[in-house]
Order: sequence, then C-alpha cells, then structure tokens
Amino acid sequence: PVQAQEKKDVSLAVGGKPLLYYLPLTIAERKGFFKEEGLNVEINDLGGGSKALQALIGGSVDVVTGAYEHTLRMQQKGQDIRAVAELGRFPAIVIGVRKDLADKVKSAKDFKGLKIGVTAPGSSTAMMAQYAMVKAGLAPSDASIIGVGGGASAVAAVKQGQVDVISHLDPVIAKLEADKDIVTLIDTRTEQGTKDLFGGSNPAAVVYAKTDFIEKNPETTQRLVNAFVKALNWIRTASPEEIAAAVPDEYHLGDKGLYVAAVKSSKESYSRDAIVQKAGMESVVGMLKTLEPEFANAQFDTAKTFDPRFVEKAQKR
Amino acid sequence: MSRTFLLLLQVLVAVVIVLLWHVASSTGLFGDPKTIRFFFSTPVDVVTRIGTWFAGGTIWYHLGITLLESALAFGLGSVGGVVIGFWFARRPMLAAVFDPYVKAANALPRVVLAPIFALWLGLGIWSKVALGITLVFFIVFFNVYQGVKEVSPAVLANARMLGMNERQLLRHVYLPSALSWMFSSLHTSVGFAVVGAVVGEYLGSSAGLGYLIHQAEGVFDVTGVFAGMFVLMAFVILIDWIVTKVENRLLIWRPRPATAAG
Amino acid sequence: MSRTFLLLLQVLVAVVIVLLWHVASSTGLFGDPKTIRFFFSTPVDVVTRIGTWFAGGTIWYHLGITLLESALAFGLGSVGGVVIGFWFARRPMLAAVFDPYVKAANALPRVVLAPIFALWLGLGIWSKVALGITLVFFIVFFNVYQGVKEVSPAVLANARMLGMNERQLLRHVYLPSALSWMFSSLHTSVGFAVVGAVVGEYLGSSAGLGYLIHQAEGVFDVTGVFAGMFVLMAFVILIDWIVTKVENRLLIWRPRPATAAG
Amino acid sequence: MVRLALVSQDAPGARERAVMLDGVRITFDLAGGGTYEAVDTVHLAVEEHEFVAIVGPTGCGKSTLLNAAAGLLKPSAGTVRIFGEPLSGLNRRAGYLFQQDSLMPWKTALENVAIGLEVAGTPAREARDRARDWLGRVGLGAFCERYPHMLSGGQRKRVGLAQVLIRDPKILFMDEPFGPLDAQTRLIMGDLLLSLWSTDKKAVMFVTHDLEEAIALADRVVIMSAGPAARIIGDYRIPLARPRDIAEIKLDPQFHEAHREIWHALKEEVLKGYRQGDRS
Amino acid sequence: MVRLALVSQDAPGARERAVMLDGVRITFDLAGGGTYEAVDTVHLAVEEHEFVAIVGPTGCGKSTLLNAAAGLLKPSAGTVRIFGEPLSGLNRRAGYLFQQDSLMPWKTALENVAIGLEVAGTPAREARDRARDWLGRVGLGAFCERYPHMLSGGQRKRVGLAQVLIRDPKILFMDEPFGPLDAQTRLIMGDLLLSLWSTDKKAVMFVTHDLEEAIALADRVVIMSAGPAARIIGDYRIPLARPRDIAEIKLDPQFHEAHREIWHALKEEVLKGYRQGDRS
Ligand SMILES: Nc1ncnc2c1ncn2[C@@H]1O[C@H](COP(=O)(O)OP(=O)(O)OP(=O)(O)O)[C@@H](O)[C@H]1O
Ligand SMILES: Nc1ncnc2c1ncn2[C@@H]1O[C@H](COP(=O)(O)OP(=O)(O)OP(=O)(O)O)[C@@H](O)[C@H]1O
Ligand SMILES: [Mg+2]
Ligand SMILES: [Mg+2]
Repeated sequence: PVQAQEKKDVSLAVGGKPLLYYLPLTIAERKGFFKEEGLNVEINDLGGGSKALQALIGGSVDVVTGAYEHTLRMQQKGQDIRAVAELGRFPAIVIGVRKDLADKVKSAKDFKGLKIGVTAPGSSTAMMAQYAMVKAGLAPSDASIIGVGGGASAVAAVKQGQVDVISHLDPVIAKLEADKDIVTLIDTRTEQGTKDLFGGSNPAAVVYAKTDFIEKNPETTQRLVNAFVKALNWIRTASPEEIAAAVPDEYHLGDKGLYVAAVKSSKESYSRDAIVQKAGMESVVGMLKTLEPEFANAQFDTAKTFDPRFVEKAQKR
Repeated sequence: MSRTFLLLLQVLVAVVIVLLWHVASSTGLFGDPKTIRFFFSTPVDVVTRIGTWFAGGTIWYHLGITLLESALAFGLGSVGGVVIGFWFARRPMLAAVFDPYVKAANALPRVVLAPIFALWLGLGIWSKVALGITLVFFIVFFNVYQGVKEVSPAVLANARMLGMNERQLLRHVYLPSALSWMFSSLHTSVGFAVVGAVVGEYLGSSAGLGYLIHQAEGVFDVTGVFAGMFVLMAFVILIDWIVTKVENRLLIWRPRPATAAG
Repeated sequence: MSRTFLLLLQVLVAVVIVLLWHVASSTGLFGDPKTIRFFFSTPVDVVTRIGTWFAGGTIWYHLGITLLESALAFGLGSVGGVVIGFWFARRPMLAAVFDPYVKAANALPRVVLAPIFALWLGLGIWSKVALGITLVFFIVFFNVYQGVKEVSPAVLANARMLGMNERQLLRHVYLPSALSWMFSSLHTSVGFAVVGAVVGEYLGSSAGLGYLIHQAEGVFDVTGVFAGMFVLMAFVILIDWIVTKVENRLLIWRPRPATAAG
Repeated sequence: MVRLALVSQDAPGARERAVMLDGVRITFDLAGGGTYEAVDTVHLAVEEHEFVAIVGPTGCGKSTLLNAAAGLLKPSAGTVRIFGEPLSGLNRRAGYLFQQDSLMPWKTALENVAIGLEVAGTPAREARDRARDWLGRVGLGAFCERYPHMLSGGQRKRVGLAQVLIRDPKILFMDEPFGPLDAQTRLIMGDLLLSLWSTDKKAVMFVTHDLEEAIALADRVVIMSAGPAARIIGDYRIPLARPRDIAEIKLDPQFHEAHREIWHALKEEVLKGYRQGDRS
Repeated sequence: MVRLALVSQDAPGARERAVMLDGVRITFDLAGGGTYEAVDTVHLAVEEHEFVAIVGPTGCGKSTLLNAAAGLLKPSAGTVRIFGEPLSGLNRRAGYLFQQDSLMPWKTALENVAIGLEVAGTPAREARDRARDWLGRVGLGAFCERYPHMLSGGQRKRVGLAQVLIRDPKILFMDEPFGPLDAQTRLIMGDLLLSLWSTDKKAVMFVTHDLEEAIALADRVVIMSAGPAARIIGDYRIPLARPRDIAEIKLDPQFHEAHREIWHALKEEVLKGYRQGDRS
C-alpha cells in the first residue's frame, strides 16, 4: 500500500555539487527523478562536506549527500545520523606525484619529507594520503599536508611545483592528467586501486539524514532513495557522452573532452546496488582508528550507520 | 574637466585593461596563453557569457537575491553601526568596558562564523545578510565612534549652551558632524556588504551570484567566475553611485574649494 | 573611573559570557545541549585545549606565522592605503578617473580571489598577505581619502601662504589632519588584517591559526575551532592596544574634554 | 564715579545675585605635564538686572571666567552660584556668545538662529519666523539662507548674537561680541543689546577690549590683572544715567573721567602682563 | 590731508607697484543656485613701501579683496598684478594674517611660528631659535610649548602675527590683526609692525575696524562701500609725519581732522549697508 507522503518539499545539502563525486545527485535532479517521485528538492550547495553536515545538525536541511565517514564520526559525538543509500562505493580519490618527481617517488613509501596537497587539512583526501603512508610504514606526520583548495588553485599548486604529491578528486585530477602534470600512484576510482589500498570496497558518498527525520518521514525518505537508485541505474547504463550531455554545460570544465574522460575514469566508482557493504564499513572504521588517536579505542556500531530498508524496497520495484 | 571627457578617460582605462587581458590570453606575450586562459578566461568569452546570462534571464533571479541580501546587510549593518557607534561615543564608560570585545569580535574570521549563522538563521538569505552585517557593522561603527569624538568643541559647547538635551545634540550636532565620517565608511562598506552576501552564498546556498561563482569555480569554469565578478562589480558601482548622490545632497553645506564664479 | 574598576567590569563581561556559554552547553536551558556542544563546544574544553596547545608549544609556530602574515598585511595595506589615499585626494582628476575601478575592486569577494593569489604568489605566506592587504587597503584608503578632503580650509590656506609646497603641505597639514581618520581606519583594519590572513590560511596553506581552525573544522572538532578563535582574538586585542598607544602619542595635541585640574 | 571696594556686594538686602563666583580658582593641566594657574581666587557677584563689563589684558582669563560661570569648566577651587544655587553641570539659565566661531556649519544662518527656540519646543514655523525677524534686527535679513562659511567674520558674529538673544536667557555671557564689527555697527548692536536688557531683567557679563564700549554699556566695569594667576584688581561703578545714547555718551564729562581713571589702572596691568609673557 | 582721486596712482614715475588690483570683480556662487556679487570693479594699487589701511562696513568685501590679492580666490573679472606681473595661482611673495583662527592645531606655538622658516629651508634649530625670539616679541615667550587650543583668542592671534612676520615677506596682508587684543597690546603690536615695516621696504594692506588705528598706522586709508557690489568710495592720504608714536599721535590736530572727515564718509556707508542687509 502506498503510504501518504509526509513531506513534499525536501531541502538537501551538498558540499560542491558539480564534483563528479556527487554525479548521481546532479543526474537525479537533471533527469527529473525527484519530480517523478513527487518530490520538490531544494539543493543547497555548501563550501564543503563538513559544512553540509553542520547544516544538517543545525536543522537547516533535511538530508545530505556526503561522506559515509560522517555517520561514524557523528556516532562518536552522540548525533544519530544514518545513511540510507550509497552513491559511491570507492572514494574516487587519486594520489599522484608531480611528473618531474615520478622517477624518484614510486609509492607511498617515498612520501617522507614531501609536500602533499589535499583539498583541506582534515578532509578525506588528507586522510587517505595519510592512510596510504601508514600502510607503507610511515607515520602520518612524515610528510607535510598542505590544503590547496578544491578548484583551480589546486591545479596551480601542482603546476607551480608548490606541492610534490597531490591527493585529490576529479576534476582536478582529470585536468592534471590531461595536461600530463602528474603520474598516478594510487587510484581509488577503480576497484583494483581501492582493493590495493583498503583490501576491499570503501564507501564514499552516501545519502544520509538524521534518524529522527527518517523515522518521521519514511515515505519521503523512500521516494528520495527511489530517485537516487534510479539515477545510479541510469548512470550504470549510460555512456560517458550521454552523462556529459545530461549535466549542465558549465560543468564541462571548459572542455567537453576532458569531462568525458573524467567521467569514464570515475564511472566504475559509483555504487551498483546503493547498499553499503559491511566490509566497506569496517574498512572506514579501520582507517579512522588508524589515523585519529581519539578514535583508537572507540566503539563503533556500524549497524547503526546504515539503514538498508529503503534501498531494498527500491530495488524490489 | 567636462563630464564627457571624464567618462572618456574612464572608458579608456577599461579598454586598456581589457586589451591587456586579451593580449595575455591570446598571445604568448605574458606566458603560455593556454594557462592564462585556464586561470583568467578571455574577455570575449566572459562578455559572451554575461550576454547569455542576461539573454537567458535566469541571472536576474540570482542578481535579485544577491541584491536583496546586500541591501539588507548594508542597511541593517550601517544603521547598527551608526546607532551603536553613537551610543558608545556618548557613553564613554560603556565604550571602555566593551572596547576589547568589539575589537575582538571584529577579528573573527567570518568564514568560520558561517556555520553558526546557518545554524541560527538557516540557509536562506538571512545567514548571508548576517555575514554581510558582520563586515559592514564594524567599518561603520569605528568611523561613527571616531566621528562623534571629532565634533568641534566650540560648536558643541555652543549647542549645549543653546539648551540642547542629549537627543537634540545627537540630531543637530553629532549626527551632521559625523556625516562625512559615516559616508566615508559607507563607501567602504557598500563593497563589503556585497562581499559578505557573496561569501555567504559561496559557503552555502541555492541561489545568488556567489552561488553561481561557486558552481563555476568547482568545475574550472573560469569564464563563469569572471562573468559573475563583473556583474557584481557593475552592480556595486551602481549602489555606490546612489550613496554618493545621497552624500552630496546631505553635505551641501560644506565649503567647496574656494573659487568665485567665472 | 579607576583603571582597576574598569578592568573589573571588563572581566565581569567576560565572566557573564562564559557563564552563559557554560549553562547553554551543559543544561537544556537554551535548547539541546548536545547540539549546542556540537556547534559551540564548552568553555572548559576550549580552555583545556588552549592550555594543551601552549603547553605542547606547537601553537607558537602557527601563531608566529599568522602574526607575521597579519603584520605584513596590516603594514603594507595601510601604508598603501595611506599613500594612494593621499595621492588620489591631491589629484582630483586621477581620483575621478579611477574612482569606479577602486569601488569595483573593493567589491570583489576575497574568497574568489584566493586561487588567483595562490597562482601568482604561491601557497606561502605571501598569498595570505595579499588577501589581508585587499581588505586593509580599502578601509584605510577610503578614510584617508576623505580625511584629506576634510582639512580645515582656513588652516590649509594659511599653510599655503606660509610657502609650503605640495610635499610640505602633505607632511605638515594633510597628514596630521588626516591622522584621526587614519587611526580610525587602522582600528578597523587591525581586525581585518588578521581575518585576511586567517581566511587565506583557511583556503590553502600548511601552517597558521587558520590552518589549525580549518583542520579542526574538517573533523568537526569545534573545540579546536573555538580555541583557535580565542587565541586569535587575544592576539588582535594586543595589536590594537599597540595601535592605540601610538595613536595617543601622535594625537597629543588634541583638546581633551574641557575640565580644569582638580 | 565710585571706586568700589572689591567684593563690596556682600551687603545684605542687595538684589538677588544672578551669578556669584565665590573664590573661584582655575588651573589648567598642560599637555607636557605641569599646570598653569590661569585665575586666582576670584570673587565676583553679578546681580539681577546688572550689566557688568569685564576688561583686562589679553590672555588674563576673561573667557575662562565666563566658561566657569557657564558651567563649561569646573573651577579647581571655589563655587559658582546661579541665583543662589551652586552650579553643577551646565548653566541652563544662561546664553553665551563665544569668542570664537561656533555656529553649526551644517545649518544656514536662519536655522542656526531658530534652533535655540526649536529645541525649547517652539513650533518650527514660528521659530523660523522669529529667527528671520532677529536676523533682520542684526542687519542680516538678506542672508538667511547662507551657510556660515559663506558669511564674513562680522556677519557670523552677528548670527551668533541673534542665536543667543532670541532665546531670551536670564543671564547673558558675551565674549567680545562686537570684536569684528565696524564702529558704526557696534553702536547699533550696542543699542540693541541695551534695549533688550532694559525691557527685561537680565544679568549681563560682557567681555570687551574696548574700554569706551565697556563704560558706555555697563553698570560696573571689572578689571582683571594680567595672568598667570589673574585676579580682579578693580571694580568701578559707572554713574552714567539710563537710558543712555551710546553714540552721544562719549561727550559726557563723567564718561571722560571714568575712562581716564580706568584706563590708567588698566594700562599698568597690560604692561605688566606683557612683560610677564616673556618670562618662562 | 589730501582726498585722493580714486585710482590716482596712474601717474608715470610712481614707485613700482607691489599690488595692483585692476578692475577686480568678485561674484560668489550660492549653494542654492544664484550668485552674490560681493565686490564690484575695484581698482587699487599699493606701492612698494606703502602702508594702506582698508576700512569699511562689516561684510563689505575686505577679506574677499585680500583673498583675491593673495591668489586664494580667482576674481570673476579683472586682474591682480604683483610687482607688475599678473598673478596666477598663489601669491608667493606675500604673508597673510587671516581674520579667522588658522594656526595648525597639531603644532605648538613655537612650531607654528618656526614652520614658515623651516619650509623655506632654514635649519630647524635656527628656525626654532628665531621663532622663540619672535614669540617673545609678541609677548608670548612663556607660551612656546602650548598647542593652539590652550591659548586665549588674543594669544592665538599674536602667534599668527609672529608666524607671518617671521618670514619677512615683501607684501603683508593683515585682516584685523589686532581685533582680539586689548588697547594697550594693540599699541605695542602696532609699534612692532611699524618698526618692521620701516626698516624694510614692505607693502602692507591692513584691514581694520578701528579708524583711529588705521589713521595712526597707514599712509593711505581706503574706504569701501557697503555690499553687495561694494566699491572703493574713498582713498585718503594721511599726511602725518613718520616715524610716528602711535600712542601720542592721537593728540595731533591733523589726526583729528583726518579722523573726522573719514569717519563722516564711513558712517553714511555703514548705515546704508545696514539697511541693505535687510533687503533680500
Ligand atoms: N586648555 C588650556 N590649557 C592651558 N592653558 C589654557 C587653556 N585655556 C586657556 N589657557 C590659558 O589661560 C589663560 C586665560 O585664557 P583666556 O582664554 O581666559 O584669556 P582671555 O582673557 O579670554 O584672553 P583674550 O582676551 O586673549 O581672549 C591664558 O594665558 C591661556 O593661555
Ligand atoms: N563663499 C561665499 N559665498 C557667498 N558669499 C560669500 C562668500 N564669502 C563671502 N561672501 C559674502 O561676501 C561679502 C564680503 O565678505 P567678506 O568676508 O569679504 O567681508 P568683510 O569685509 O571681510 O567683512 P567683515 O568685516 O565682517 O570680516 C559678504 O557679504 C559675504 O556674505
Ligand atoms: Mg578670551
Ligand atoms: Mg573679513
């Protein structure tokens, strides 16, 4: 029986909507999947993933598309937040080294004393770079972490040689690859790269909301998840060119070819079934425990970070 | 100097800047034009983009939002600055006690405040207005505070002897005397009001010029960034022109540089 | 009013604020304390964190970087503002031509400029200094520009008749006359210099208070954010105190509120 | 002419005193530290409806004394009494025409004159009408709409005069009100002042450098010694009859006698003050 | 005493003219639109080593005329010639003592006086020494370190006097220089001025409201009519011998004759000006 819809207007926050990381959101919006579900979604673009989360906690928005890791962190802060659908199964972060250093720096082992550019200190790009170093037997503080921002400034930092290594996302990586400025060392946009680093999948972007909201608005949540599942399915079957055609022209990085190439390399990272795998959760928990001393002895209840009911229902249709 | 000549010179400056930009982004004179285009776009592209925006009409909506936010920030911030500035200037005790706190508050990085405003005021226009106010307020406040203290002692003594009470002194002496200070700060703060609104939008919103610029920045759409900035500038010049008109009207009593009629 | 009494009152204000904060973050009086803690942390935690920072000693390095950046931004920005302000005020033609461009430049959102500065000046301290300068410069500039125009016509005419050339007028008339305007703008811009530096660090850097705050923010460590802000504020109050000292020294000639000795 | 004993007004049964400076001393703090004793222990009483002129060498402390009586300056010692009550804060019953320019530059002549009435609650229209009338009386009917910087020195002074007189205060302090006026205009303004003063009980303290003017206008002429630590060194009652025609009074032999005597006393003081200025 | 024909100085062989106002007219723009014709077609020549006093009713345009001669105000018509050359821009050979306060408030009395020498390149130490000396001459030796707001009106004026005189300009414009001074100090300052003037060839234009002072000091007394459109309506040569003792000269019968004649001419004008002020 179709339940009555509790809420028609939903406000959603995202930290950097045009990023490929959040492609399913743009597709759901542009392809009209929200509308099909009878939802009116207002998308607020915030300065970063953490700002989006703050907006959720503060009650300014209902749902967020953001990193899965947030749900774990919030659990430690006593905030009850749950993911309802997975959008990206791999982090889609790439660690590359500047071309002129490529013959010296072959893996994370060689990062000692280098300058690593990340989107921002404390962000997931920074954490992944540090995680790679820890796995390679170094300490997280053996390299200096430099925030270089998200857009053109990150490209500038590499081009001008101000950082030696960069841990970043598309489109910065796509641009640097296209200009042949970096050599990729670790590529978590692919299954292989993610497996090499984490030993399995590692959930990245998810849709999450306060548990309160989910409980009070099950039908609205269901419809949201339906829309995202539709978008994921659409992405799986579409060609990179079709995807490029579906997003606004402004997203094309000033060069459609570049965008298509970026989509192609990221395509594998989008979630297949929108379900966060148990192994993936453990992998993220492992990373947190490794990198953050305050979490080293913390107890995480991963079952409380993801609510699979909605996805399962959506898949059944 | 005639108005047309002045205008001509002003346009000339713009032409020179655009020309330099054009040369830099299309020839190798100032470095690799491809890199320059990546960071600065080209004048033609930017103009085309602005044209498309205005032709398409969606820009009006964003412009309207930003305008509203800036106007509110400017209005509330400067009224607040004027009122508190006067109040502090007339209550030296109060001013002395709160002085360090005002100074400290002025040093808070507004970017960090954004989440707090979002918490209190939501993601609608009010959090942006608040951000704008935090910039405008301090600029106006410090100037008004100083302006009130600069009142000529002779004029003040005379006004007091004429029987003015505190309120009348404010209206007839302090306010007119501090006007040029106020206007000086208003010229600065027109720009800052817009900056506040745009930064607020940039940090989190669903509409406005800052939103457009942020969108464009994330995907290397420098053309969009510059187009947004130019629209913004045009629009600040407009507001400032209005402020100047009001200023000239209110400060009509001032001696102009002494020359007799021709 | 004695200095001790004043200090007492000032401390009282701080105590009240901290108390309110403490109550808000530990009881349900102002809403859910968990949410309040999420956004504001608690006084005890913040103090503990600041203690740890200073005990650990690493904070000095970050503080030093930020101090250096702010001082450079403040120094260069205000010298620039003073020089250009004077220059424009004394060359009305020049001022008229560039007026719209200055106003427009003042309206550029500094956050958007950050990548361009990073491109030109790298990720070291200079891009942060540049960002600070773009804030300080305009505040000082507009005030100096106005301050020069406010010189008493009688004093100016007298000075000219005494044979002063343009440079001497600047030194003996315009500069001292505009001093109170300058200092007013300096009080505002001390804060803004720091804001510029911190925002610059926030947008991309490897050290400084802004870096610390940003890092804390990324991992939802509000305690760190607030600890950073408090260190920042303490430090601005200090710089401002120095500015005030210099001001009092330089403006010794002003009439104080008229009272004879007791 | 009667040379009065200093502070001779202590006699009982005297008219009520409008202004009473009782042992007033004024010391200024100097910027570089140190103090400057401007006025030393002055006793001076001005009765209701008395016109007192104060003359003295430049820089002796005349303006300072008026400032103290107006409540703008707190004496370092002594008290100021206004109609018997010790003054604290501003003297609200007095009008004060300052020595230096003090019109509000952002108001026209008319607005400057009208403001005193307006702040006291007179409706704006009536205040303006009366102000226009007053500007006419000081010879500036055609200059109502001028801002102060568009007026000559003497015109500004006259606007100031109208500004003070229109409020009709019980006590008038005037610090060289006719300084920048030509002789003829001085006479006209003097007449104006006297006629106002005589129709209404007003106490006037009038500072001037023109001894003839002082004698022609005043009931008493007070002479101050040269500073620092200026004191009152002469207090002369002027026995000329009222009403006076100040243009013609100079022909009166009594006038001449008064003038000669006071002039003599004054001259000494001025020379003394002049020499004193040279010492450090 | 010789009543001069207006602009009678056109005769050839005359001494070189320091200041020559040739058909100068001055019209002000008013804030609300409209204009005010202050001075109408004035011809006036001041020769080297000539002391010209200008008297006239308040607001007639005396200060305006000095401003034009100093190059601070561009005449609407006519030319100003300084030593034969048309003046454009500031009159660099003149010193000007303004009617209103115009000391630099951020400089002490000493610094204010010394600055004129310093900007001309005198070493600071020497400039200060000479300034201290000058302050002594105007009776303010003890007030060197005072900022202007700590001085009385008359003291400020005297600092201004020293400020102008120390530079020893070839042409002196003085606008009511002795206004806020007592009679005795006036005499002393007048003596000072005359002695400076006579040791050195100086052209002086001296505005005053005190006709006696004008006659005592000047070679010529020029009378202006009341404004608007003020003109020169009298130009009297004073035949008193030099050097003069200005304290005693008032006893000279020639002085009295001159005074009576000029006073008569002036009185009419003042009354006219007074009535005119009433018209719109
Ligand atoms: N703020 C002050 N600080 C120090 N000294 C002052 C201050 N104000 C006035 N004086 C001194 O006090 C003395 C008296 O000043 P006051 O203005 O009363 O003189 P005055 O009699 O009005 O002289 P004048 O006729 O020149 O106006 C002067 O010597 C003056 O230098
Ligand atoms: N800026 C101005 N705009 C309009 N009118 C002015 C301006 N300056 C002066 N006037 C007018 O010009 C006339 C002459 O002024 P001026 O100051 O020369 O008079 P004055 O002869 O010096 O008078 P006083 O003896 O009172 O100083 C006055 O009527 C005055 O109102
Ligand atoms: Mg005085
Ligand atoms: Mg004058």
